[in-house]
Amino acid sequence: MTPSKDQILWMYRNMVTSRRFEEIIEEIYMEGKTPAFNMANGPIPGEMHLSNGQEPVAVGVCAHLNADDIVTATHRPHHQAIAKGVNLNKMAAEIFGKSSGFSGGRGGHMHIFDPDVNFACSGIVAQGCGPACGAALSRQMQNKPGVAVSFLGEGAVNQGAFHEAMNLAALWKLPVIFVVEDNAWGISVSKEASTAVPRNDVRAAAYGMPGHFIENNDPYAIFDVAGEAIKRAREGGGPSLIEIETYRLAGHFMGDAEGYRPEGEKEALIEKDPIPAMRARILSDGTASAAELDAIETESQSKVNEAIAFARQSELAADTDALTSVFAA
Amino acid sequence: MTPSKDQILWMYRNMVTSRRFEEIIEEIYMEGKTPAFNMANGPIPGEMHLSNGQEPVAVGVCAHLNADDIVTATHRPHHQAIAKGVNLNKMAAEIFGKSSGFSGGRGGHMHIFDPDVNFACSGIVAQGCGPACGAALSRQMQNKPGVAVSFLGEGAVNQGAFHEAMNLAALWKLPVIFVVEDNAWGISVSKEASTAVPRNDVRAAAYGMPGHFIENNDPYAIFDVAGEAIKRAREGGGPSLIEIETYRLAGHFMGDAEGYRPEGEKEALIEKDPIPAMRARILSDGTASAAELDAIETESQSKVNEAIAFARQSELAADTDALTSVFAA
Amino acid sequence: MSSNGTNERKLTIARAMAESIQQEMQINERVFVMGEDIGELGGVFGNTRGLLEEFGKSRIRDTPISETAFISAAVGAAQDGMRPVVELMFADFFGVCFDAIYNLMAKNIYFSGGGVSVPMVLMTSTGGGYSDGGQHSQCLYGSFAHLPGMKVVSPSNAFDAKGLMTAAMRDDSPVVYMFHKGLQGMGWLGTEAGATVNTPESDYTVEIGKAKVLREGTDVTLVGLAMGVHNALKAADQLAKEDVSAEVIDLVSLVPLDRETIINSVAKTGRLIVVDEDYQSYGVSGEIITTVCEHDISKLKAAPKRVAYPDVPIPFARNMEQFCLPNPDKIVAAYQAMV
Amino acid sequence: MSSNGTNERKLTIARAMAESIQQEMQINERVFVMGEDIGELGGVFGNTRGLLEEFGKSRIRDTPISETAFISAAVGAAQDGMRPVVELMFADFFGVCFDAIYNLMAKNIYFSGGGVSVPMVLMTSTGGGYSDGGQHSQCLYGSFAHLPGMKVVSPSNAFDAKGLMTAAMRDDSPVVYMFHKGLQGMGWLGTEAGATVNTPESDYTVEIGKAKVLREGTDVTLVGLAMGVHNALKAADQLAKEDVSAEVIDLVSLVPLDRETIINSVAKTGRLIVVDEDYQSYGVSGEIITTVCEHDISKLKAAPKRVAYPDVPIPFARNMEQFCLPNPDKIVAAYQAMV
Ligand SMILES: Cc1ncc(C[n+]2csc(CCOP(=O)(O)OP(=O)(O)O)c2C)c(N)n1
Ligand SMILES: Cc1ncc(C[n+]2csc(CCOP(=O)(O)OP(=O)(O)O)c2C)c(N)n1
Ligand SMILES: [Mg+2]
Ligand SMILES: [Mg+2]
Repeated sequence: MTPSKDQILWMYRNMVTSRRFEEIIEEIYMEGKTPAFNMANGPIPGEMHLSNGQEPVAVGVCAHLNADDIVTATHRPHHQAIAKGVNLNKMAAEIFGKSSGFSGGRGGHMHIFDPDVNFACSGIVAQGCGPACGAALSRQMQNKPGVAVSFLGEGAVNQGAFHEAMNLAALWKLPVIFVVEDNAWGISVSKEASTAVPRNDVRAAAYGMPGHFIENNDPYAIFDVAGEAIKRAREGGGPSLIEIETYRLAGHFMGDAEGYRPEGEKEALIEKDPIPAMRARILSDGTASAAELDAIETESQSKVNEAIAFARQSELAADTDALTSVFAA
Repeated sequence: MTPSKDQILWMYRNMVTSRRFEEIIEEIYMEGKTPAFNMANGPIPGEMHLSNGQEPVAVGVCAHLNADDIVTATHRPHHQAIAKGVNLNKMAAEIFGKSSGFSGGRGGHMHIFDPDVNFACSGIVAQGCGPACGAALSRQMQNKPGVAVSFLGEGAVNQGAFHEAMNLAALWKLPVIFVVEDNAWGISVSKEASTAVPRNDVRAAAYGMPGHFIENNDPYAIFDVAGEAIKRAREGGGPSLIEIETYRLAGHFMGDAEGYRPEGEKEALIEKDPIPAMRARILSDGTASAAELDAIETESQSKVNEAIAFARQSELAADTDALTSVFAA
Repeated sequence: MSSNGTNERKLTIARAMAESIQQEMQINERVFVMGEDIGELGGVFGNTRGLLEEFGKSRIRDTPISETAFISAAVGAAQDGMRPVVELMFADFFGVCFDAIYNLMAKNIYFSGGGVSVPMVLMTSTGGGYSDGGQHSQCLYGSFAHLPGMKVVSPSNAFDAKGLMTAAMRDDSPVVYMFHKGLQGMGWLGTEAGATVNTPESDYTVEIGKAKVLREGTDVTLVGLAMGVHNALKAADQLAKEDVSAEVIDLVSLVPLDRETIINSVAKTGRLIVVDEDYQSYGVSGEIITTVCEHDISKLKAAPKRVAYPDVPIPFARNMEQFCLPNPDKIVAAYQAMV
Repeated sequence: MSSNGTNERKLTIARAMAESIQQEMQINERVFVMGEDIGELGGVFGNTRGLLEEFGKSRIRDTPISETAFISAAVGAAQDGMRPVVELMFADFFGVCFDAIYNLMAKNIYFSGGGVSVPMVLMTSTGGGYSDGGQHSQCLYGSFAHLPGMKVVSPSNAFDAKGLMTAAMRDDSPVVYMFHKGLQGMGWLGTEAGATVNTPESDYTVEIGKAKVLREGTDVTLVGLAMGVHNALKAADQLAKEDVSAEVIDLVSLVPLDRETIINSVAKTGRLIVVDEDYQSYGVSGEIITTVCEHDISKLKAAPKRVAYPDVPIPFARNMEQFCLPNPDKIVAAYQAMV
């Protein structure tokens, strides 16, 4: 599938929004954490997994989804959340642990839930595979439209939960797509050191499911392949597995010294940063003008600024709110 | 690989021993359980999973193993145990829950451990996959000979533990063989209703591992394929996956009414009972005479009788032994 | 599936569970069932018998042996508006799928601040006594009840079994429904006759979080759940012959725990014995005793006691297993050692 | 890896653990380490730092994110004569691999009647306080201690950390070694200074199953482990200012549990407060209180109390999490409510 101009600009916009969002989160995260880096401190405590470099995966896939569709995301969820259209203000507030966040600060950055757009994520690798199947099953049983996308990392593919869900999805022909973000690392362990095969698309055959591998972190190629797979799923053709080569431009989490990365690797990836690359492509093939792109970037920045301001200004939840929402109201 | 006459007769002998053993266990199991079938009663209480019909798998594989090699077996372990050469007297005693059993009756039929021949089993499906990898790793690290075989059922292949172990074994090139006994059923659920692919050998490719499928429950073919795989593993060539079509001639466990089996299925399988088939083949191709086979059968029967007598005559453990052996002495 | 009488109809727990699910499925098309061997076989322990015939394969789904997949799928379906009932065949198998249970099912309501609800029932069998060995005989009540976010119930009789199942299916939070194999009324597992009781034909609920005083007494409070209740009732009969008046409490629910009923009873009797088939340490028995002691020790006439499963894996051999299991004699002896 | 002094050398728990493993690997070639990020990275929590450089990739093995596979592989290797040390990065992840832990590692000695031994150490991080959210902050002490067949220890300081690790590696039974992130001495997790203490350079063992009286007192017994010990010690300091003399017990080991030391202390003080960062119900706090109460209630001058984590998932927001965590003030308040 080839993206229309609107779709291309939609993808670009969401990549930029995600990047701008994370840039500012990165900055604020360090508040209160210098000179001594202590995760517990600052306006955004806890772990922080940035997704910069991985935006093409999120936008290439989510370009084909609407609010009714389901996404289960990972511990590195911002780009996926933004591309799925979650409420950015509430997400920012959640990351700050404020009462105006999705869960009022109970969840935090690894537990973003926006029921309005059927978005969820979690901190256990591969934990989203099963719920994606279940949501897809719900639609299948009710004869309601909707495709579920389970994002996971290439490291997570070696978790038993992935295997079980793949089999279940294929067996029941569920409308679910497993999207593997291959950023080459699971924390400090390389794909080579963790996975017996160089590419996980070959694992699709173990379930009689189509498998795809996309090189070079290319949003157009991702759009194409994901589009076909999602269309197929919508038409009752069942699940697919898509592995996408992408780039982790930062550490596993903030504070990661990354001593395990081969020299020069990161610099080389930064050279291939997908956002400037996409901008260049859009300009060079004439899809849009620099002015159009500048406008998008400005809009993204102000949307992000607004979200951050919203989060900053929001109140903390009451301490005692910790004790509520354990069970459904 | 083609079995020698000795190997053929070894296989036949062990198939017969396993069958005779289970025939008598079956009989004794029903003692105290009629007219009302209550698992808790009789000299052999608890669940009883018989393996009759599945003997070719055990002998075809274990013909290539010696006492140093490792087997992790399933909840249906008798044929595997016998082919691995466990002490039959102690196994019988264990099944009777007697003090002279391997664990003094703490384990029972699903937990047969014979450390002398490196045999273990367990009641959780696919639980043996990881320990087989670990034992193989132990040998690899110590540069000691030894191959580990993990038996599992075709139903167990859909358990996450299988996937994780397959990847680990392939990644670390461990001398381990995964042998899937495909008896077409996981309790009442057919392979078709549980598995997205008709044959699990295709799943080997997901780990870059050789995969084999053997039809017709044929001990010669199993001997051949398993022999090659085990040889390869011994030579440092890494793991293999072998799925074997075999026949469950009885219920999942004793007491199973088997209402879920299609009419005639079981009768057709009994027609293909591998023991008379092997006998006929041995005779027809002139490998051995009827007298030789009769002698083997007689020997097997008396070995079994002896084991059962040993078990019957043994004492129960003291009640208070329940409280010991929780930790290593 | 049901006979004609209304209040004079005895059902086994297995049939009571199946009837509850059947009736709820008839009135709520969002309810469906997943698990191993719950279709054609009707559940290894009989509690889904007849459902496949009535509701078909889409709503009564046999699954692969993939507990993590189908339990976490149930969570996803529940969040999407369905009301799944899933079966973990034996509680003993929780180790292969506990992440899906305690980290996902139990926490998504909290993580979403109530933004999603997780209306699902996880039913699972517990208990030993029939020599099924150490991976098929555990109760593990404490393992489930210790972790926040899931309600945990366990019926001792068919009346409660039906009402609790209906309540669980109507609850918007996840409910773990633990049924003891020895109470199911399946002959092949042995049967505790006291579990098969009159069970109304029409649907009704039994409140989750409310204990029941099954027998009133003045000298000692016996607290248990599931099989423990029957042991306690039998012990109470024995004690009565010695003119000791025992009050018997059926906890019914571990989460929420009805601490008040326990405290009130012990305030009256002054003595407490907890009967628990789960492992003794760090579990149910300690929690019940602590509930009473942290409230008010002045009411206690003697140190409280527990008759629980010792801290050892469950042995296969009948004599060893029976030696470890709670029974009425041990309860009576515990009482005698108190006075 | 080690400095020169012998008894005046302060180590963090992270370094003490690494040193213990290093020394044991030097003298026992059967010892090896497996886990996620334990090689090049030296463990997310620093406790395997330096080992890869000294021992190489065969004995210091980074694994795939396959906890079931590598933990059950450790069991297989242990049964085959090796002595693996495996890391489950966060205790919170136990749900994906608990079968391998509680049903396999913990039971094979029993199932084999002692025919095999399972000499392995499962080390895992616990605890919150730094806003890591509800799937990365749990203690789960009770979840491990409740199930038979595994020893369970948790050090509160580097001296014990080293000695317990050495003892664990020399034990022929499986030992679960739970280390609290807030005590590791990793600055990025915050650091409890009291955990970084003098640690002998040469190897030694600390007995598994023996509690330690860290501070003697006469008015109240404060019982805790890991971070709880530090909260108790601080509370004892505060209480001392009010002329209250608190005895502080560091459990060190949950299985075996040194019930005698607790009972003896409470017999002296007459008052008991248990400090526990694990969920309150059905866990450690109940077991400790019950241990005392079932022994002899006549020694108690007041109802025992617990300062434990409430029965809710762990919230991310700092204020909510801190509200839930045990702290010295809560302990002092508990004491004041007792007298
Ligand atoms: C079951 C489980 N094991 C381990 C972890 C710890 N952990 C968090 S992220 C991570 C690496 C994941 O790698 P990958 O799946 O490739 O995702 P990425 O971080 O590269 O996006 C690990 C090991 C976890 N969260 N869950
Ligand atoms: C993790 C787990 N889930 C479920 C079970 C219950 N169970 C025991 S045997 C069995 C069927 C196994 O089928 P298969 O692997 O094909 O082996 P077979 O019984 O046919 O030999 C099931 C579901 C179990 N023991 N462990
Ligand atoms: Mg990755
Ligand atoms: Mg089978």
